[in-house]
Amino acid sequence: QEEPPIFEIGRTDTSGVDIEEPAHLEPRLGALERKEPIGLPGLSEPEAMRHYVRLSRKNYSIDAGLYPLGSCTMKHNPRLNEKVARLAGFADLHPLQPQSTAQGALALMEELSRWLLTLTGMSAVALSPKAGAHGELCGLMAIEAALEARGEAATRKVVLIPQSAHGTNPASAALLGFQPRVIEAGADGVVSEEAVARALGPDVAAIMLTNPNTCGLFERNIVAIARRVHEAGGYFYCDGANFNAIAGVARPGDLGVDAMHLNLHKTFSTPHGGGGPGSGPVVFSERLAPFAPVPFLLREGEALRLVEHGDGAQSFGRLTAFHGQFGTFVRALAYILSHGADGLAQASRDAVLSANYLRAALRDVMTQPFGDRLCMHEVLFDDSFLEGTGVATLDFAKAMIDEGYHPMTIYFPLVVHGAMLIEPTESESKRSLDLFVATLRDLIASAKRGETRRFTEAPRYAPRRRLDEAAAARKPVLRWSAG
Amino acid sequence: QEEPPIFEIGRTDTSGVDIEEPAHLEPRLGALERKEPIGLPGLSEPEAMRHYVRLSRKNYSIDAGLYPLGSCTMKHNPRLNEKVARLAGFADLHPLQPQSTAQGALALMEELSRWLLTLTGMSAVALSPKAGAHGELCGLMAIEAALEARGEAATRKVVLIPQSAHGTNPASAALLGFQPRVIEAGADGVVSEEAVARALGPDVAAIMLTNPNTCGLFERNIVAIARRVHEAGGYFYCDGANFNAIAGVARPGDLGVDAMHLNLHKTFSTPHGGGGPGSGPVVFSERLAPFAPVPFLLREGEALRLVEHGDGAQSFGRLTAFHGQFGTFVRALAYILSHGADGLAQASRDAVLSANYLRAALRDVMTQPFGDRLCMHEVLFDDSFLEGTGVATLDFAKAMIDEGYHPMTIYFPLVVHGAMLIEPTESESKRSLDLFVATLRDLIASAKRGETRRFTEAPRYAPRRRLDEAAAARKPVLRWSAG
Amino acid sequence: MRYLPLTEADRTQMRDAIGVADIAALYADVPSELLLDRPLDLPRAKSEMEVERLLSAMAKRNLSAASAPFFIGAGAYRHHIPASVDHLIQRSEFLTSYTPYQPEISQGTLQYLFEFQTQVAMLNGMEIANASMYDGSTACAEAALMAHRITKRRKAILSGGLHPHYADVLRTISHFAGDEIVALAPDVRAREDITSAIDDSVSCVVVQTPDVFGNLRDLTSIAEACHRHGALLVAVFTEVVSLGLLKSPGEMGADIVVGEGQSLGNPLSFGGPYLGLLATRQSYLRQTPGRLIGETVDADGRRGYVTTLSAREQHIRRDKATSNICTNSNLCALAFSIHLSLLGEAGLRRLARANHASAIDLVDRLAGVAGVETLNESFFNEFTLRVPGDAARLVEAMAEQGVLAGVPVSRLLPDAGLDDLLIVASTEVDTAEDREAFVAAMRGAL
Amino acid sequence: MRYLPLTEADRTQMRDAIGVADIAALYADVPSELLLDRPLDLPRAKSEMEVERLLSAMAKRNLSAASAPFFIGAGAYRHHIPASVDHLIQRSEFLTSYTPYQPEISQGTLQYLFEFQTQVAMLNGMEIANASMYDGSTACAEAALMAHRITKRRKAILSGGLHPHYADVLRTISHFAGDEIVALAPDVRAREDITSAIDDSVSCVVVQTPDVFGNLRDLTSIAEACHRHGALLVAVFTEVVSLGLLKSPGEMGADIVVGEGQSLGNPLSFGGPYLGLLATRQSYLRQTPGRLIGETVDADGRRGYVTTLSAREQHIRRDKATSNICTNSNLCALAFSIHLSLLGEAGLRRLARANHASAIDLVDRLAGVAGVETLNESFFNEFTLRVPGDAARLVEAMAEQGVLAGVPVSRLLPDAGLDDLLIVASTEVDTAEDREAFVAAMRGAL
Repeated sequence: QEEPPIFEIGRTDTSGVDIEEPAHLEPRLGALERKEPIGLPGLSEPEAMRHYVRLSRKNYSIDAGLYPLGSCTMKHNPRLNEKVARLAGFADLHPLQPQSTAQGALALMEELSRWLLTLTGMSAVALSPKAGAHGELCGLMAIEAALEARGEAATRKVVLIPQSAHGTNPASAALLGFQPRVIEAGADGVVSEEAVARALGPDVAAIMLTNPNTCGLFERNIVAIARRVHEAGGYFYCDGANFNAIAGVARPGDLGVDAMHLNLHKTFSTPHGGGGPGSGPVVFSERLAPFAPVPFLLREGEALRLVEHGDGAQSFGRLTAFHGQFGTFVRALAYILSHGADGLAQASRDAVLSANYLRAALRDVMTQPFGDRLCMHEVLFDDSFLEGTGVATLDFAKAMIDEGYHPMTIYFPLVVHGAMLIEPTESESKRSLDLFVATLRDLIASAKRGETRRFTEAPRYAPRRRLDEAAAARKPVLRWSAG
Repeated sequence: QEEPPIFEIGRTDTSGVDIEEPAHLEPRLGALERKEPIGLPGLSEPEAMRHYVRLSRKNYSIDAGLYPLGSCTMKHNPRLNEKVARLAGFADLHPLQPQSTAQGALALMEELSRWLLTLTGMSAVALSPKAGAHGELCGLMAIEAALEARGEAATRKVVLIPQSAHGTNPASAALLGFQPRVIEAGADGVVSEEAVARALGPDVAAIMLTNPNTCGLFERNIVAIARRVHEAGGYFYCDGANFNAIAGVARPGDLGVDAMHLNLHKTFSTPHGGGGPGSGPVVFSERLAPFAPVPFLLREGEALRLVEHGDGAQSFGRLTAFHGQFGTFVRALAYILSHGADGLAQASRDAVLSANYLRAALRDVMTQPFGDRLCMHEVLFDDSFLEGTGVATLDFAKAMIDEGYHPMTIYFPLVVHGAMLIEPTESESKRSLDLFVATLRDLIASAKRGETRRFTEAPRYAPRRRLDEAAAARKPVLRWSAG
Repeated sequence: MRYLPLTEADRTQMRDAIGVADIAALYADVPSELLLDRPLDLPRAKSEMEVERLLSAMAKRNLSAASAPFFIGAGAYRHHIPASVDHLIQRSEFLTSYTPYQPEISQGTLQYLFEFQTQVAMLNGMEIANASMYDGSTACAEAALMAHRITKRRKAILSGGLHPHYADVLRTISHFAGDEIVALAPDVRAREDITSAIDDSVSCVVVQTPDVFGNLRDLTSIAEACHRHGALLVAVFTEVVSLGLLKSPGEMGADIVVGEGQSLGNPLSFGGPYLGLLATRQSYLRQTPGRLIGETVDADGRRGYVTTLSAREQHIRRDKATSNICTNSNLCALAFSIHLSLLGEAGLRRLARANHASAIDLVDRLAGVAGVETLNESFFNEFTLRVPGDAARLVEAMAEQGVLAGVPVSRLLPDAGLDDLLIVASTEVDTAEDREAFVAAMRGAL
Repeated sequence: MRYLPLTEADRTQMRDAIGVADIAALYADVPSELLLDRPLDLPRAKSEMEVERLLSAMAKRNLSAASAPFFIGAGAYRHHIPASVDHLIQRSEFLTSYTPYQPEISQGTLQYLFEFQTQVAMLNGMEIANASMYDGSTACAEAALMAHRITKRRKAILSGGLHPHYADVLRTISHFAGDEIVALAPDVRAREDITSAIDDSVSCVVVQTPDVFGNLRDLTSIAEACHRHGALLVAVFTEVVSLGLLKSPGEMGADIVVGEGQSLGNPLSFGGPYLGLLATRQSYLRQTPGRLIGETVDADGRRGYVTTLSAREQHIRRDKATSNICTNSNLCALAFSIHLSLLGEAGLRRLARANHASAIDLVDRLAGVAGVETLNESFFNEFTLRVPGDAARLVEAMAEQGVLAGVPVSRLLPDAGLDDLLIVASTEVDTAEDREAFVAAMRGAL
């Protein structure tokens, strides 16, 4: 059954909320009372329930199936997290109420900070960034503030970024007036010390690396690279999107990282919610710690205090209203305490094990751009194995939908032709991985047999077949209108 | 994707629950410790989540669509009810904790009782029955206890029951050693005073009537029938399954009812949960009130007391452990308070209006067994309109599944050939009713056009096609086993 | 009103389509003197916020287990319920569906019930189980009626360790159905001689283990005695978690096992809704009350599930039905089944051991309280104390100190002269501090 | 560990299939000196019960709005959220899905975002809206950057009524991006002359209404002044419910409207997650930051929705992107959209009137408190009091009496010399008793 938009179901005089209205009201609105109708449709509660339940059933979800999106870490989202985030003492707490009445919340933030710092081996943390990309801004701002303190902000305007980086990296750098300078990875898929050395210079503010990188490989030259960058007067920003491979196993601080964001909604499963909210706390090395944004926590004896203003210190300022995604902190801490340090390490190991298991189970029928070598928590294939079949990477992905799977990440990283990046995470059982392998092998065999239409016409069993994205962009219709 | 049973997914050494186990344990179990394996499969939490989410997606529900099951009253289930039932002060309360520590719960039961008694115009209520059928037992037991008090229990062993009654009515009567005696309804679909008079005698303990009856009609001779039954020394049990038509509009007490159960999970929407739990409080007339079961509530000044033992009074005894479906009482009261007396009456009126609207919209293409006359909150059709099409009532129902609808109640009441009993309830919008009508009209036209396979092969778009029920009954497989 | 989608304009249009002038015309069949011509003496509609406020205020007037050291059992037990259980049972598709009358679009419900039946049968060491009853007490009554049908006798013997509520329920139904009950005296120390009461007129013997006083009972010899006389053994439990650590009733020879399933997946909720479990032998299939789910195939040959053997049930067989039950406890059964699936065998055993350890710890701590005696030789997570003076008063006094201490036997058996007995339960939810608080409060109150 | 499905047996089999002897071999690329060879100084795994206990204990150390008369606003507001909203956003299919990169199996998310965009545009009287930002403050910063791109100027003027946090966020980003900010002095009574500050170098003027002090501001003349100078008017709100009662920013000539959407559907949650709203003119489409959802058709011609114009976005355009935002606030936007769908126009207007009435009632009650002055001539549900002495100390004193009284201006502007000002909000959630408790507590604390 089709589910029309609310504007075709609701009416402006219907409401699913009963509100006792004030008997008489003499407005004190100056001359600013609204006179015109808004046009907002209302639904009675049963109508709303049905509308949204029906919409939900048109979505794929990790609860209903494997979600092998490389670089996105779609893992199990425990319901305990949702439950504790809704405790009245957390959910019904105002960010500006007296800090003396919110010491439990501050203690929670302190405990989360302790975990994040210990897991990463870093010195300070900014909890306020609202998502990974916001964390990148935060980290780069701290770097720029440090350069200002050194008097080099005006001269160091270049940020080194590998071609394989997430789009947010160059976008964040550019937003702050940095010029991204691309560094190439070697034939082995990782950045070499030499490539970095060649790109370094007195104009370089920082390097932005993802490690493990977006090809699923550990940047094994990382320590040397960090040393080179530091020697050249730059800072090392690490994109933490892939922390899921090494949490509890190795510490970014030991790698020489100066700033790194952590995606609480990925690594710590808070969850993703169809596109957010996320949460991107940033950890800092000792060198950058003084420049961390407000607010930050101070312990004063028994009491915790959230410092909300610069107080003349070196903090680079405020990134957002209030203190960050507190509801997400509660969820992340529940997740972290549930695992413990041992469980987090085990989760990382299982994630890496599962990715390599898929690699081993598929390496005879799919192709790997950097040869058959160990991967971290995600495995990267390219489209060579589809050559001559008439099936493109996109078609292959869409055919997976008909088999009941969300496709892997495709066409990313950009450095690999027809990239297919698979991240199973530690949440899948072996049974689930085996079924996934069997499905992919069946599809590949089908492609090789020339059953092209199974791919080019896919998906056929989804709530929609392929959508005309070109038409959508050509003549954008961004809101409903009558008729 | 198919979802295998847990026994094919789980393993006995896997668990989705972490429990800190006692370090050392010297059991004090006598010689009764279990030595043999049980064989129970365990699922990690992500596996369990996926299993049950996937199973759920194979179900129809009121949240996802119209559920026009006559005599079952599938209406909107407000989530407020679920929320308040989970308040720690209700959900985490033990039935045997000191009553002084549960006065809020007793107050809730008192408030619910007040509403049920006022809405029905009766004198006393037993909250403990666990479902409608359990309420029937409760009512009949009170009747038998009253007869015992009169010394007539041995001689009055007959219960009059119309042919159109729910199966629970004769089953309940028989369970208590009563002989059901069938009374026929007239050509107009309702029971006449004369038919009752003919069946009455000194052997009659009671009459069990549903009003509105299962043909969707109001038993308009009810007052005279009640008078006759009372004059003959019998009692009037009213099956409250259809109270949804008259709640707030008319009171069973005014009709002469002596006992009636109320389905909190139907009329008061608590909800049905795929087959329970229900809740079937029974209201009593003054004549039966003294015989009501324990426990019952007494107010002693400021305090409420739940009387749990007969205390030498006339109570017929205990029906169940503890005090009934308390969690359901919370939900029902939330529903009732939300509606208020005005809202409940409006709901009844809307339910009746909607059923009649369907009747009016379909009467030219479907056939009504008792002529085109007003119905109450459900409308009854028969299968005459399908005559000659080769489509049976069952086929027609199954074809509705392919159109995205749960079928109506079919082949009930038994008195009507190929009965189709439709109850839209007050929860459907006019838009929803119109879509439903359009679908039925389309199906009827299709049947008349001779598109028989659309019906006989239906459903084709459901999680399963028709299931072999005969085979299931012939060689029952009631549990999973390996291999 | 937020739950009613029809607007006044809709109603007018609909009346026009029907051809009636006003809503009263739709009630033409109702004698006009019966139609309420004035508002009832009841409040009008309230907003969600207001209803929540009212009910929250009522909830706050109760001392909940969440806010006090808690040791009450005697038929209902506090356990930790995984958050995922409550989340899953609130899925719209589970919560707001009806009894699975249309199997093609009810496979979710049918499959979990099939899994539930299997779990219940496994746990009890029995061949089959039904798809749930209302609760343990009514399942127990159904078991006796079932035994009567099977043996064609009408006399049940009730152990003195049977939960008094269960005995009361059996007494009520037997009275009205004209069946005979022989109830043995309350048996605090599990010393009754039940076998000598069995003869060829007996339909069934109903024995609970752990019994209401917490004693564990070996059913083997009772089963043998029953079978010698053509009677059935009905085994009863109120704490299903105990089955993780105890020999199953089936192993001990029970013919029908019934019990309360609340402990898994279902909150205390002041007494309900709970779920009754009923398991038995395959050969008694057709005398089994309640709903049964069976495996079959669909028209395409795919495995599927249906409600089966409904010829036993009231909606087909009417006055010849094996019971009158219709709506049962599906959603509670789902909660039970999810919780048990999450536990698995390993988890259930750990949970049972944790419970047993809690109770042992409390018993050992109480050994130091003068004048208080633990009566049990064996127990699982519950035991009976003899206290100086009136146990009910003691419980009230301890409640005033914020400890919910247990169930005085007099609450269940007011006339048995056992006013100095207190039934105490301790589960995995208690902490050592809670148990210490219990001991301290008891010392303070004595 | 309950969240990890792999058993030791699985792990062994998988290692065998990969061809590695142990897990360390899988980390061969990591320099061995970097691998942790000892456990971190952190606790080990805990049961769900234990985690819940720990977090509940932390929660109980906070004085929640649920347990006290509550009057705090200043950018985040307490409103009643219908139970169905929270139920629906917890549907697995909403909660546990990713950004809708595969539209065929993401129509649920895409359609609700399309509906959300429409609702936001309607509310603000604007042509289009995006699919949400992180929160109001970051949306405000994005709006300024957007204005800079459109006008190709780099100077923003900030009204003295703008929420100080919002101004701070703008100051931070502008500093690093090299843009200019002219921030007017705190404007407690909405008397600033903003138009005279506008000249042809100005990219945008950022004005909030209701402003942080609760004053309502007519934007019409500011918009005219902006447009005369080729600048844009960025209108800001922190209380979206006010739009049910107030003239829309679009009607008053705003070019970009940004605001905080938390008030609808989202709990206070100590500051986040919230959601930023951003609406603007169709002509600025390609300079709009963030995700946009568009309507289109599928291969069968059926209406459907896709993420569109992503050529603006970072994952395609990288360093040329209109913003770096990727993950936004979808689930919060869903909560917002469901709540607003439930309200509908009629409900939103009633809700707004109820809020306004609450605030009026409190203002009127406070008129009787000696020494306290309400500064506002107009307000919606929030206003500013001048109190004798230090407002922060007053708030602490009232908190000790169990009343959460508002936000001292010094909390937001510590150096502005406005220590005697208190921002107070009153919404539909307050009862008359709550407001009376406020007055009593204030009298007691003064």
